[in-house]
Amino acid sequence: MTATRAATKPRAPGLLRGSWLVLRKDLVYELENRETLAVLVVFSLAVAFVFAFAFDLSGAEARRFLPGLLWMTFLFASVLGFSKGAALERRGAGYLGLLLAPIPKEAIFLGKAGSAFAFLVFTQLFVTPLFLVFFGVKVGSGEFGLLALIFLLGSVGLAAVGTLLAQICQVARSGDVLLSLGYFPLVVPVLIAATQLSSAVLTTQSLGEGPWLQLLLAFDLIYSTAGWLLFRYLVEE
Amino acid sequence: MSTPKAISTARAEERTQRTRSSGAWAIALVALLVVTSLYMIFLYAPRERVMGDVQRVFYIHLPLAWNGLLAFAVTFVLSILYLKTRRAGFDRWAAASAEVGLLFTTLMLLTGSLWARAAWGTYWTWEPRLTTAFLLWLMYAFYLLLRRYIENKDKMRLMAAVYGIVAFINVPIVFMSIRWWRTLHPVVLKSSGFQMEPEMVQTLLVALVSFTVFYGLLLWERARLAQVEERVERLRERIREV
Amino acid sequence: MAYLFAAFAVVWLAFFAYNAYLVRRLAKLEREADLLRSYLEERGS
Amino acid sequence: MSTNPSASRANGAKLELREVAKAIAGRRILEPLSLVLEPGRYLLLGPNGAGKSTLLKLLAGLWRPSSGHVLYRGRDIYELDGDYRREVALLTHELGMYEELTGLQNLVLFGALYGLPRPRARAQELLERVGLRFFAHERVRAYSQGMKQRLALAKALLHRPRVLLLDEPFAGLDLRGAELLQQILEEAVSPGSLLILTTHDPERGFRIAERFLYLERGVLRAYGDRARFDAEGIRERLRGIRDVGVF
Repeated sequence: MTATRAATKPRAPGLLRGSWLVLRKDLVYELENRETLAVLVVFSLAVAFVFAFAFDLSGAEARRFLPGLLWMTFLFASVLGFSKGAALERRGAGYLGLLLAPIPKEAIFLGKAGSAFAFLVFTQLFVTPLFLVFFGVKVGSGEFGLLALIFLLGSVGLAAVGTLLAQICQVARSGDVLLSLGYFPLVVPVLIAATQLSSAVLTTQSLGEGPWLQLLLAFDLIYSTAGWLLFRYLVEE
Repeated sequence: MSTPKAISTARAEERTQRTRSSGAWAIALVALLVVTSLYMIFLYAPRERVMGDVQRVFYIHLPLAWNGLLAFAVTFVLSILYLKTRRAGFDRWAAASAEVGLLFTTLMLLTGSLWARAAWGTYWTWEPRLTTAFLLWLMYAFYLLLRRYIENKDKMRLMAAVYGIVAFINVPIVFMSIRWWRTLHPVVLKSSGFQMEPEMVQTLLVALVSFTVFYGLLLWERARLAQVEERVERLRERIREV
Repeated sequence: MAYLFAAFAVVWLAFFAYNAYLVRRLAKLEREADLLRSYLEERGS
Repeated sequence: MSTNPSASRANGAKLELREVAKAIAGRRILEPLSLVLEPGRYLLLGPNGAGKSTLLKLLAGLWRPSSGHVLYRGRDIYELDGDYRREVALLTHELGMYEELTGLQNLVLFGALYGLPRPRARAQELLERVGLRFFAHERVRAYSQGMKQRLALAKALLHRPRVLLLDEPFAGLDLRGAELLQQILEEAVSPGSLLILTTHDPERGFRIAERFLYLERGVLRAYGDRARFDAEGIRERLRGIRDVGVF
């Protein structure tokens, strides 16, 4: 009885499954086309090159400046990632399909933010070793763990804000330009907290003092909630 | 045949007259407030011992800052109301408030910068409040820019409302983070270390009230302008359809 | 003292200019609205 | 409890509009409209800009009405939310899929999004049905317009919708494609479901639909069966307009 009914009317995917499907779609898409990753890799290389020339750094100095340079790179790379992610939905009107599907609107937000997060983490995995090598900075395994924690927490906040803002800007004329204009002022707290924490790790091998970790956590929480609550207004017609 | 036109002309005249008479009241009120606050700022309030006359900038600087924040808070509340009700009026007032708030913030940055030059010898310092104000300015400039770059009016209102909410949420976070950032560094400059005498407090209060009234008036004017803009737009639309 | 004067001048000038801008635009738009309305009424009658 | 087949007519896909109106950016596209759509097949007719596509998007729950409510089996579709959306399909001129993925990948993705137990098998079955079997592993970007149309049709039928909304399904299809579409619709539309399609070709439309709705400037001017259509002289009204139209 129940089996036949389940066969005729399948249950619609819930929030988690819906988000996962949206996220997986972006990952499959990327594996097929490697559009965003290619852009991110080339961009990071170019930036590393420019920085190496602009700031002739070595030794302790390099340690001091590295966090700032890293986070600047992540920030610019993430903007590229967000506008790519939004463009993907625009072409062929993929969003239309997602909006018609019986998944909660919040699942679209979570899925898109999730894929933005994944791209950020990839960028960090690629860029950080590159910069460490280019600027001759050595990092121990303890430091590495702490840095990974900071990077992950920072990426959550950036992904939440970026996904929300990319959605706002994609209906506007020259949305990509607008996106970067609106994005930077909003993520200043992440930039400050993450660079502070990263410098603390590189100079003292600890997270240091100050409320930075809490700030980062609060930012992540506030913007994930805001995105969660506000996203449905952004996809509505 | 000519009756509807006559009625509408009469109505228009009545409207302009009403605007004009309320405008006269407003001008009288503003004049009164300006004179009173100028008198109090320059003659009533005593000269500050350490900083001298330059401290008097404070009496306009603080009200400007306060009203800038108030204006953005109003935008925040109206944006929420717009999302809840979808009444175009809320959006119109939200946008008007953001524009006036941006003007106040701009002036606050300018006066603050002049004060900084006189008191500390530099036009700009990355002091927490200044930096926060600067970011505030960037965010609301973006808010107004966004509104111009979205063609579809319904979409534009939704997007602007969401951004109006997100931007205001960011204000306390930005402020706290910058304060922590700066206080963890050696403190070079310390602001507002002077004693407030009763006359100073009274002057500040009067100035605060005056600027809040100015804010209200400018907001009202701006919102009215937006309303007339929309009306003209609708009329054009009707003519296009004929 | 010069800075004090500059600060006050900037603020009042800006207020005045913004206000003048609003009033001028409002008058222009009101005129245009009346014009469009009378045009519509003529067409309608 | 109420899923036994004999009650399918009474329990069919009934849509009800209550004073539904839509304005976009202050322009009224659809005037307040009240209407009951019993299960069956409807032809939605009207000149360009009459509000046909808007009406379909409102019925699909894609656009929110400016005022009024759309009810599905007596409940507001926004209350039902996902429960309604998995019963409905909308086919428009927009693809609603990802051009850089293959046809199969797209269908599997959307099958999963609609909660199908075995999306892959169902996707292959439909690709076969719409004649895209040999293009399953090709990216949609490389498809011709007609093939995209057929893929969109396959996507619309994936989850066996009970409310099927088709906006100009014949546009861009060649004769063979049109015949195939007609055939597929014959099979796909089970008793108790609701089909609404817009078209500029009432002849072809009436081979599928039994009733019609005629919209003009956002107002429902006429509705009824085939005989009513002839009596109202709508064909003549449409013909005059069709010549200036895009199609």
